[in-house]
Amino acid sequence: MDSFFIGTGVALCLLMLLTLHRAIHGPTAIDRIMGVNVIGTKTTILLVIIGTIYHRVDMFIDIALAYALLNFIVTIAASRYFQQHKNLNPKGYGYRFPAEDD
Amino acid sequence: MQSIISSYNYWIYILLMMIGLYAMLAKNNLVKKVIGMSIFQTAIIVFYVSTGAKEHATIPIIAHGHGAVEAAVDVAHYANPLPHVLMLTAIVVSVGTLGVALAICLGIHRRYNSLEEDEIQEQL
Amino acid sequence: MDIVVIVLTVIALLFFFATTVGLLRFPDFYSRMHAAGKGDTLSSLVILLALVLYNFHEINLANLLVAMKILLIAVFIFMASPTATHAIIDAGYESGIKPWAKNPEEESP
Amino acid sequence: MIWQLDLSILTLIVICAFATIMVKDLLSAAIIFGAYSFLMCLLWTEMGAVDVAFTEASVGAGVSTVLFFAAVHQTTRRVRTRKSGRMLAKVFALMAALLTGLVLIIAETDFPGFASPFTPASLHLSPYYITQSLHDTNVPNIVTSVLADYRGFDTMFETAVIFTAGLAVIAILRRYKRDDRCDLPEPYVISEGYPDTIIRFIARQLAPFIQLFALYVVAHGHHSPGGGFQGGVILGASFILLAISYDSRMIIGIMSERLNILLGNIGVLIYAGIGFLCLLLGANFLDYSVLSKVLPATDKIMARSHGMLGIEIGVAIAVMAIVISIYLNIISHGKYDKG
Amino acid sequence: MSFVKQAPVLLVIIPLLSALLVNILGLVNRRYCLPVAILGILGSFAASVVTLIRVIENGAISYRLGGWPPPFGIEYVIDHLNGLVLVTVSFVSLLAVIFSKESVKQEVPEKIPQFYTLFILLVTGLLGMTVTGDAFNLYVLLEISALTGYALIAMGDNRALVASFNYVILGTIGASFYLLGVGHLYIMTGSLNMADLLTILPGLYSLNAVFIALLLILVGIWIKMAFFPLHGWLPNAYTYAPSAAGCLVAPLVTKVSVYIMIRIMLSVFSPLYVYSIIGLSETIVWMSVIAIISGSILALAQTDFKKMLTYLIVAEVGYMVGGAWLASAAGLTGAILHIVNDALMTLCLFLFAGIVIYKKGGHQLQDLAGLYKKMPVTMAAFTVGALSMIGVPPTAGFFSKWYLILGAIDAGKYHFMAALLVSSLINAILFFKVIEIAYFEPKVDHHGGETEKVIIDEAPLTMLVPLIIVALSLIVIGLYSGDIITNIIQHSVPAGLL
Repeated sequence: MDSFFIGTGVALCLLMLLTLHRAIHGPTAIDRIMGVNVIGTKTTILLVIIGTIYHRVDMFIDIALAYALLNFIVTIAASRYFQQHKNLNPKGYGYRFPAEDD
Repeated sequence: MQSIISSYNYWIYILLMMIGLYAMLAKNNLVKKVIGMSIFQTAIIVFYVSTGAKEHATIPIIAHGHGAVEAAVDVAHYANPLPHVLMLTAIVVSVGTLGVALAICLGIHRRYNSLEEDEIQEQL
Repeated sequence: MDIVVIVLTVIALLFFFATTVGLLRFPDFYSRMHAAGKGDTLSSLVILLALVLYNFHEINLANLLVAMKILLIAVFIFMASPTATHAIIDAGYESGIKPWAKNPEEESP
Repeated sequence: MIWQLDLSILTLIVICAFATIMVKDLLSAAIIFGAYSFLMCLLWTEMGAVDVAFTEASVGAGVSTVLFFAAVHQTTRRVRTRKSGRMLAKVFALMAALLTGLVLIIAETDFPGFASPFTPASLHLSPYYITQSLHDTNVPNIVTSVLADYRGFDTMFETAVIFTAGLAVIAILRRYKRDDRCDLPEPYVISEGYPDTIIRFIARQLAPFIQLFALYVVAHGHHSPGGGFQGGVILGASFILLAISYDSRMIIGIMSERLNILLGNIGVLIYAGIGFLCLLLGANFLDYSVLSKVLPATDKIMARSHGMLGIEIGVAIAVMAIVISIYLNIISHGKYDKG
Repeated sequence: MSFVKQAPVLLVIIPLLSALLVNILGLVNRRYCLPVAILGILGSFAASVVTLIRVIENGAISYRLGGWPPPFGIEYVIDHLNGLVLVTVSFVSLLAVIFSKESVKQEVPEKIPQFYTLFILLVTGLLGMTVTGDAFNLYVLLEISALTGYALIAMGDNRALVASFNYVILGTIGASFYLLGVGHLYIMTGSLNMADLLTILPGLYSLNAVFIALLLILVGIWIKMAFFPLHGWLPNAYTYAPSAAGCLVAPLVTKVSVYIMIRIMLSVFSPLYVYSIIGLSETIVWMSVIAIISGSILALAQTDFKKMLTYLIVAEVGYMVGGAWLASAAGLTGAILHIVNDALMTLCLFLFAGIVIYKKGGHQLQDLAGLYKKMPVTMAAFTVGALSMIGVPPTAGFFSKWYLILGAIDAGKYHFMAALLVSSLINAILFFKVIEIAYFEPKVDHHGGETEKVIIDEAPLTMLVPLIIVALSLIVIGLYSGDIITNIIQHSVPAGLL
């Protein structure tokens, strides 16, 4: 059963790698926030899975709980930035595009 | 294969350290430098925590420790707690440094209206 | 019991995979967010349920506590994840991302 | 440690680090840095360093990423790209980085095997801590007992570092009313759809839970991962959540600047005071066992446990106040009003 | 609780508590800040003097924090070497805090409580670094002194922020290298206690990792002490800092770093390892020769008085590093004595610069013109400091240079001796230029005709008294340097050296 959970963990890591593509390549910063939010949820799950592998879930659960709560703060903070600034410029700030002058 | 896996952590910490050092020295943007600084510091934390890892060992919290004192605790069964303690301190220090560095960035931006090092140098 | 756990985990992984594919392949921000918000919440709940079942193999107080805490995580994810999705969508809308349309002139990157 | 997960997480971390440095937009860099810190937390959990992971979880998600957002919010996202220029600096930096890497790789060849239970690091000091900690202090979490007791003096200065950082941010950024030199015009218009009921409602509902959880983390640090620092950061983060979803003014209404500074002081003072109390009772500094003279119905071992709880509370108070103070200073650009 | 027995920890705890008290009282009324700060540092000065006397009488003291035995808990070790440094640090900071009264009111009027809290925390950090016997505890205190240093420097004028940012980046690299070096020692030995490391390490001297650990620690500390190729952060940071902060940071931070280097060389690695086995001695002495010469030449090129002083600090660091690596007893003696002397000399010159800034508002060389007539006492004290910097016999600076030169001859490193002499010569040119401007050059007055009436316009007493005390102590230490060497420094030089 342990090896099954290790497999699950590795599978989640692979999915995180794919999600990371979205988080890194954007194209807009909001897509990146979305990607990081998804990674955060997967992190919470992985924490519980690692706890299960160690057979000490009671010790890992607090961290996962803290994550579930704090991941929310990061997302809210990031999205708040756009609500106040509204200067999202998808073409100018992408990873693959040269930055334009303001 | 075994040797690659066994040194993997150390290689990665060296790589992270190089990335951080490069960013701190080469980047023109001050906030980028601060990010490089954070990566640099986490690299050291990776190194320390790797020294504390132990095969087939569980987390350094003694199981069923409520109440009665266990007679014997198997040393090989628990990971080395000392690096964890040291790194707790190091994380706190790095947060403190991060806050101060960002505050200085804000102060600089307030005075010079720029975060680019060469633009600031021109204004000096 | 193990079989139930395995089945639930596999289902959750499938959902996660679907989420990721949606995240990568959908053409615009809103549809990607749709995939991420829905799929992620659901698959998290399923996999947490699997973990609750796995950890609840024998009934005693400690296990009950663990199970309760995992369910608490589920509750928090259920509260926080849609709100976060809403916040991101709202931020995107506010900052003027145009929804994708088949008309190529309006296509967002 | 689980090597399969170790490999995959480390790979992800390196990708994240590269991306953070390469991406040409500060906000995106901050976001990816958030993902980087998530992955760091996972890495440490997987290596069995739960307390470190908890700290990273609370710091990475609750403080440092938010601070980056706040700083970028107050300055600019722009990273100017120029093809020419700084070649010298880049070559120099590359050389320095490669040299450091080379030197460290040479050192690495001498290291004892990774994750082996027979390294000097695992054989010299740690067996004592592992076997004696429960016996000496009655605290099952070895990390807590080493942190707060065996090496409690480090931790006192760790709290002092955070306190220093908070004061430093105030000293650098804080602007009092008449010192408004070269105030920049507000470049951004605050959106009309700003008060968002859904986010506010959820934030209001979640904040008490977060605070309750933080108190649990502080109090339960002896038996599970967690402790004063993590609890303090989470407490601070709950206030930051309210400040983000409402307005900083609301938080300043609850936690005024003076109260913040006072709480930060009191937190460190509790720690140093407990140490000093030990001194007054005739033992060495921070030797909690002597507290059994003043605490009712405790022997020396339980006195150590209670002493640790006392200092954890001090740490939590100080850290909470300082985290809020740093955030408010950065988000309001030192004016301490809006944001 | 007996004060004498607990003095080793009290000398760190009293400033820490008084820093908190200053901050709390600062919320009530700013006038309470300074007296509490002075009291705190005075208490710590008393504790360090008591400790030094106890060390001289009974030998090294070990203090167990938390009551745990050394390799498991943190230990404070005070021997002759750090006893001397402790007294110097607390003495210098006592004078600097008294000096700060007027200058803080002028330069950072709104942030007096924060300034004093950070000021005392910096003193705490420096004292803690000096007194500790644990390699990781040293890192934590290094960071405290670094963070307070960043903030104090950033409180200066406009350019201070940029200088401070560079300091943050380089300082963090330095501290992190130190931490990494300690990590290498930890992975090889499993211990963090310095005395414990000293006993374990000899079996591992042949390994590369140990050598690289030493190298990392040295590079880290060199960045912190601004050893020549790594000095980039120092001149701007110290020039643009508020003068009260400069008076504390400039004399102490680099000197304490030099002390740490000597401590690591002698008490973690053995003299046998650092001087014979690794064979770095020659290289580092050459590096310090370059540091001395280039520091002096760069100082010669400055038109800004304070910046000139900062480059002199870079040159002086070269003296001490070179002296410590000469591998001779006289050289090490000279380096240790120079820690004390240089702290006092730098304090003297920076106090003078602070007074000039207070009175004239600038720190260009031109601002000094005509000062001899206006401030005779100040200039007399400055002259003593300058003479000591040059190395004229009755002052303290002569004796440490004398020992450094003796050490260079003992070790056969004549290039180091030549560098010392050239640097003294350049110092002489430099300071006579300054004295010439201040004494002979008539004050150019655009209104004309009013230059004859010179009114004596001394600085306020709180600024003048510390300056006079430093100048006197430079002479006193010069006269008694033989006693200091036989009673204190002799015991800290390992016996095996020439």
